[in-house]
Amino acid sequence: MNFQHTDDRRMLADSLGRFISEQYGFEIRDKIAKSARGYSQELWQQFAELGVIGALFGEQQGGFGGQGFDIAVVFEALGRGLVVEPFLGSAVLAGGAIAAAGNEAQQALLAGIINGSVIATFAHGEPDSRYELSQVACRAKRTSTGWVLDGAKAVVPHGEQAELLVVSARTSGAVGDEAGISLFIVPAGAPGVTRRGYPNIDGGRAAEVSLGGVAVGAEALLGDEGEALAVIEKVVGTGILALCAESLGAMDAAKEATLEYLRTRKQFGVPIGSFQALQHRMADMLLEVEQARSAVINAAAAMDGGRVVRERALSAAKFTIGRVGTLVAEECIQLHGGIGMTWELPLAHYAKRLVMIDHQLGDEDHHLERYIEFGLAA
Amino acid sequence: MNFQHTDDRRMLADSLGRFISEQYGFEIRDKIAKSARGYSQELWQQFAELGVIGALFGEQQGGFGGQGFDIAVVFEALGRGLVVEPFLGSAVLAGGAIAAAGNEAQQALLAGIINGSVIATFAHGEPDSRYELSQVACRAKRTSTGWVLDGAKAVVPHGEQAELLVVSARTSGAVGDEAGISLFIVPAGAPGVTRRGYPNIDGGRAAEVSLGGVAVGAEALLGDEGEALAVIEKVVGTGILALCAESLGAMDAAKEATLEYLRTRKQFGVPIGSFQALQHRMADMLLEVEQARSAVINAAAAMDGGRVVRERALSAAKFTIGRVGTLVAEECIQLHGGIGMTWELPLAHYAKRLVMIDHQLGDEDHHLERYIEFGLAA
Amino acid sequence: MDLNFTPEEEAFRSEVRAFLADKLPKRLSDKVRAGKHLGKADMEEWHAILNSRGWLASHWPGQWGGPGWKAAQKFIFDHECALAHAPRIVPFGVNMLGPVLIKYGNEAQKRHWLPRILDGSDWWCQGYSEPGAGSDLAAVKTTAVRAGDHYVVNGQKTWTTLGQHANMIFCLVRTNKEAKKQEGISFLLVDMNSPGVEVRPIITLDGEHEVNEVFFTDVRVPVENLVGEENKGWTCAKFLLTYERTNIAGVGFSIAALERLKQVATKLQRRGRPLIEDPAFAARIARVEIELKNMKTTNLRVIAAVAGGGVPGAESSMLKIRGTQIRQEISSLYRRAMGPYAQPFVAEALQEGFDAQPIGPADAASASAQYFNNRKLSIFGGSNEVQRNIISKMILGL
Amino acid sequence: MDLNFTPEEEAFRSEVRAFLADKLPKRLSDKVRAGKHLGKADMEEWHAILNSRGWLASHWPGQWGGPGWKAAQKFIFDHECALAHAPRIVPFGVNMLGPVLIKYGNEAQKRHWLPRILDGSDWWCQGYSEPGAGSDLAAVKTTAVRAGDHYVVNGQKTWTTLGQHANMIFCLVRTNKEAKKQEGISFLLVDMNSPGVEVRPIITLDGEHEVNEVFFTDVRVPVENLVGEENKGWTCAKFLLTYERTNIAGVGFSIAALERLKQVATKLQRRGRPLIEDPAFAARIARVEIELKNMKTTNLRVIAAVAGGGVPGAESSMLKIRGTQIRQEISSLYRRAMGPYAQPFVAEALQEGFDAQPIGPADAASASAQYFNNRKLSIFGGSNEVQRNIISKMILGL
Repeated sequence: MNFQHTDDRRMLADSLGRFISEQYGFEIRDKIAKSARGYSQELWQQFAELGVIGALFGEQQGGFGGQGFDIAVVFEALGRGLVVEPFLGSAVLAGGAIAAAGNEAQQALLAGIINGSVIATFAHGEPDSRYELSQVACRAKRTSTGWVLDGAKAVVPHGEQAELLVVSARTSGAVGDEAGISLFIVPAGAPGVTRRGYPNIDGGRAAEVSLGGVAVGAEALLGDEGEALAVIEKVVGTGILALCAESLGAMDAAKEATLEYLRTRKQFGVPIGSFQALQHRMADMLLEVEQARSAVINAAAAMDGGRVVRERALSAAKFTIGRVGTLVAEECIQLHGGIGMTWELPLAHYAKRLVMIDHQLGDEDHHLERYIEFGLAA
Repeated sequence: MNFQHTDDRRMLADSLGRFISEQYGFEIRDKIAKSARGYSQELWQQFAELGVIGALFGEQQGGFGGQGFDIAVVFEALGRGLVVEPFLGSAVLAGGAIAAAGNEAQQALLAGIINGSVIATFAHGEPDSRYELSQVACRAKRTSTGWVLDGAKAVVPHGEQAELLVVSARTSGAVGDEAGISLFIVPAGAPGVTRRGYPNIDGGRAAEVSLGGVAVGAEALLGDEGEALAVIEKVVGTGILALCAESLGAMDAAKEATLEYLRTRKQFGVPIGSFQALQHRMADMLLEVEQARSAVINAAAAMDGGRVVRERALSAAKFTIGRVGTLVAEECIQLHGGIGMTWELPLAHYAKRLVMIDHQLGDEDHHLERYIEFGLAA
Repeated sequence: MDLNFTPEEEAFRSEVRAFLADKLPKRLSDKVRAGKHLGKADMEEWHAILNSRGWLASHWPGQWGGPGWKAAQKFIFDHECALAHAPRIVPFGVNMLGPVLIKYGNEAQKRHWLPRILDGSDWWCQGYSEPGAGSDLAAVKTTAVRAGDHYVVNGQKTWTTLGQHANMIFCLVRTNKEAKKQEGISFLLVDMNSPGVEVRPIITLDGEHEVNEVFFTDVRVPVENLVGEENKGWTCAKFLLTYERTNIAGVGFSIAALERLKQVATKLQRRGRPLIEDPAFAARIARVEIELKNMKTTNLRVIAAVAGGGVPGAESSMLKIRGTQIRQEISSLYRRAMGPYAQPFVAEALQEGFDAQPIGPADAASASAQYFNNRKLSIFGGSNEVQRNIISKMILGL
Repeated sequence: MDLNFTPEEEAFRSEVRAFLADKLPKRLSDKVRAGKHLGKADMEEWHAILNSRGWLASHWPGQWGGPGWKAAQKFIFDHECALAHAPRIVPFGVNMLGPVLIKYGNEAQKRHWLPRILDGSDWWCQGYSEPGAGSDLAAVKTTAVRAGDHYVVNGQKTWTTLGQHANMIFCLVRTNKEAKKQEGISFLLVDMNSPGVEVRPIITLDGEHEVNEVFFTDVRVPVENLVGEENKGWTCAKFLLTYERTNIAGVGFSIAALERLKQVATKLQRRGRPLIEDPAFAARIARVEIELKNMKTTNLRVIAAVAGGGVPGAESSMLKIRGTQIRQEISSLYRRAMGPYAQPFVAEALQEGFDAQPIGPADAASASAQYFNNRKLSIFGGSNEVQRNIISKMILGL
């Protein structure tokens, strides 16, 4: 039993943390987050050079990490810095899918993703799918030369900027069936792909992607035809872990900012942190954050386990993070009072990110139900 | 719009409150509550003479009340005094069923119930029915001279002491069917009736009643054959209102005792009520109790409405009372500290009663679901 | 005990409904319903409509142009307006300054300012909060020094809602630095076009410009703009803070918002069936609906107590706390209902005239922004923590 | 980062399991599992079994008869005992007084008292709390006045758990009334058979006799029964209160209780299907199960920090708060699961030898009584409010 990270991971976390605090201060972040592009290509390159993207992939893929705790360490630091660059969409989800299911030619795409020169994204969610992985209505029909894709994909992270789309489409069966879903690698410039980008409320951008008779070659199929759900579940699972860790980093930052505020802000002549009612709420918040930290550790540790163990730990973590993240966001704003509502205070942006994480890859209710479906077990 | 009770009801409430505070002090209550009989026949007679039982019945039945707010006023006072006498089982449930469905001969039984000389009870719940009104497995078979009843009835209030049982039994259909349930008036001494009494954790007694080939005459049928569910729902609805009002009275008493304790009990040299964290918890509790009071008013006012309006208001109230009653019980004990855990303090008995009310006629979860089944509506 | 309104009150309700059906422009109610932003002209338009009916200043006595309504009528009016998605009345002139002037103003002030509030000549904003004071309103640092027939005002106010539209501001200012905290404060009316007044926007976390900072540098204010006595301004301030809080629970807003939530949850799907039929989501809606029904009765009980000669006092703190919790919970569920579409935020979609295809469901555009914006409900107007202190002191005696 | 125990620790776990399978009498584990009451003889029997294996005093160094376990081993031992439904170790002698004597006692005291704790010659109880002191333990009013080679003790202690079985009590007494609160307190060992000691039962709300009041009237205590220095008893007291709280979360108890809850919810029916398949009830179970899994890891993190040289300190306050909340929630769900059968309470059904047909489900007999009894978890041992104060001060620095 050992709750220390390995030296390599600690060094990575330290250098990433240092880079963020030096190069990714709030004003820079704010500018990037609301920019037309939604991320900084320059900083993205620097993150790549630091090895941060590589840490999300295994050695086989040309990375030097890729395990649960690598994901956790990186995303916790990204959460602390409110980083909006496309780590989740390009590296964890799209890159993860290619790494998990790609043939040799497809795996070759990872080099560009890892060195930051290529932005990919994962176009899986659809306007009516909510958080259900098997609610795929987008269709791919086989043609003599390959496939033709038709359908709509929703809230695709950095979908406007990505050059490569990993798209899920149904090659057989009906919406909601577990079988019959396939993945395709689609160049963003392919005829019939239209993208409508927009800002997210918590910074960065996403896009609605529409596929109208998009013809791709036979080599676009990623993994086995009709068998993609297992890959999607695995990749989304890694994404869930990443979001949980990111949330934890953001919670820590929000909590510390609030503590500092309680210590220094005076009202009625005394620091407001001397009011017992607020003290007890902070104590409860601390406790919740520590429980959330444990949930992230449990999930990271379960990534190598069997499906049921892994998915149950992931749903437990995402449920916990969803609940606690929203609580921390709301309490930190409330404890700050009016100033906590203002754009100029970093806290407000932490709060927005914390709440929005509950809307990515499944919210509290979704994951509580999923946890139960995988079977209650002490 | 008027939130004052009528003068008659206020006078009744005042005299009942005075009687309880003078004649039903904690030591007397404690003795009665744990006595072998589970209630005091003497005090029951006095309650009857005060008109408290009569207030639960309409003029047609020989009473002088029977409306929603009559029930509420009486039970709120009973809750304040933690009264264990058989108001619910004998008057509201059994008496209510006879009043609602009885023919002339059967209505004549009400005189004894109202004047306190006869104890009746309502034997409806069964070992596996939980809170579902239609889960009746007990059977009644028609014979040449009447009916034969077989089955088991669970947690029948004062079931051991009652002389008359109003028993639900299935005359057709399967367990869970809405149709096919009938009511019968069964003398407790009828051959085949066996009763096993026991104390309740919150004072008073109940019994398991078993019916083994109990033969009754044709005149025992109460209301129309197979059509009893509507009567049961109506009567149980009145019981729910009674329990909600009782809980409200008990909450008020528990809250006041806790406030008094916070004002007088010193720790670290100051009254513990000066600690802000406790103040804020008391403020929240007060707010919850006032919301519960409104829920009871809403339910009492809806008793004369249509079925959906009435049942929805009743489920809303029972849900609220279940949630808030448990909260008040737990918070009041916690704010008292160790002393709140002791038998000698009345508060502990209020807490037990408050929690146990959630186990009578449907708990929080049951009524939230029932509320939804009757249709969400603002 | 009778929860029904009287026949007279029900007749009044019908009158209000008829008025709203007739006079509330659909353009405005559509914007309110969809959570779009109202411009200055929108608000002025609605004020003018109400004023032409004599219903703008519902808290004022008839002599000054109020309709002379009782508490129950005010409740019904506010309620029906909310259900009809009418714009809110901008409260600073009508509901705040007006009553203060009527109670503490001199005859000249009443004659001059009150009609101008009604006819929209002046747009008032509130100069109470200061940076660093927060809930401690009496910690006023802005000074007003008497110089001949003027005061010279220096200092800063903050959280000034809609101050960007205002031409007048009522302020708490310190006129005696020697006096104890709450003494030495005066209540002063300041023309925002005076030299030395500067308004700077505060952008809130949802990107909105709703509140402002107002800076005063040697601003000269005629002494006739002092309301009440010098150094007795705290009396006006307290009166304003406790005046007419019977609508503080916002029950009507919550009912309208809950209706909108249920409509959306009926349209949106989860696992192939309407979200409203999902047990977990239905339970969340049912919980807040029950709480709201209880709140409505709690609110009416307070109104009835006021009508019966009681004083709302600390009870309004209960209404404030639970009322804002309910409103926040409904907007939280609304955001939750949107699923992944809670994240996109196209600010222009909340402006009038936006006619591009919405991102996701049409109702998603304002969901998260409103949720975040509504965090203010438990902070402004006396934070819920301050309200708990009040309850503890006033009702519980702790 | 590795959440697995080492192979050595896993081997130790196997050893503990084998021991429990072999030596824990089924009669005892059946009683514990069913929530029945344990008598004095039951507890003594289990102590003797553990002692014969050298595992009774897991916190003591080897020199005094402890097994010399590390924190992880203690956790594993406590955990496995809970899962096996072993009786709890009565903590007053073994876990509380023992370590104090080892640290602050003189040689003679250690040689005399420690072996008697292990072999059961003495049954100790705790004389800390006093009426009117509550969480303010330093408000000691019981006095000990030196008279020759004795102290004369007068005063009263309360909440003395299992004091009815005890022959010895360790007490905080005031030996200097002039000194400030925490100075002037001494730590004294008192023979309960001395003249002037009287034990009166306190009956708790579940009808149980578990705690007592202890009265001292001119009780003569030999001076050699003073532990540590006169007037320095607060040092011992603090040590005792913070010592070894790594099991304070009671994760093992919660896991065992949750298992029992799930078994019952599988057997009981709602609307014709197992209660555990009811969405609302399943969600309640899932919530507490997830919280418990998180808690287990939080607990292990604290243990690992201690093993790495860290100090648990205020972290144990977090374990206490959330650990007791989880235990209370599980017993609340257990009560809830019983439906109408939560109300009947046949006290005799919790006694050994009761063989009448149970009322309702066999598992219902103790449900409500345990729920009410467990309210104590958040009160005794430093209330959860006091723990929040500690967190606020020690960890948050507020």
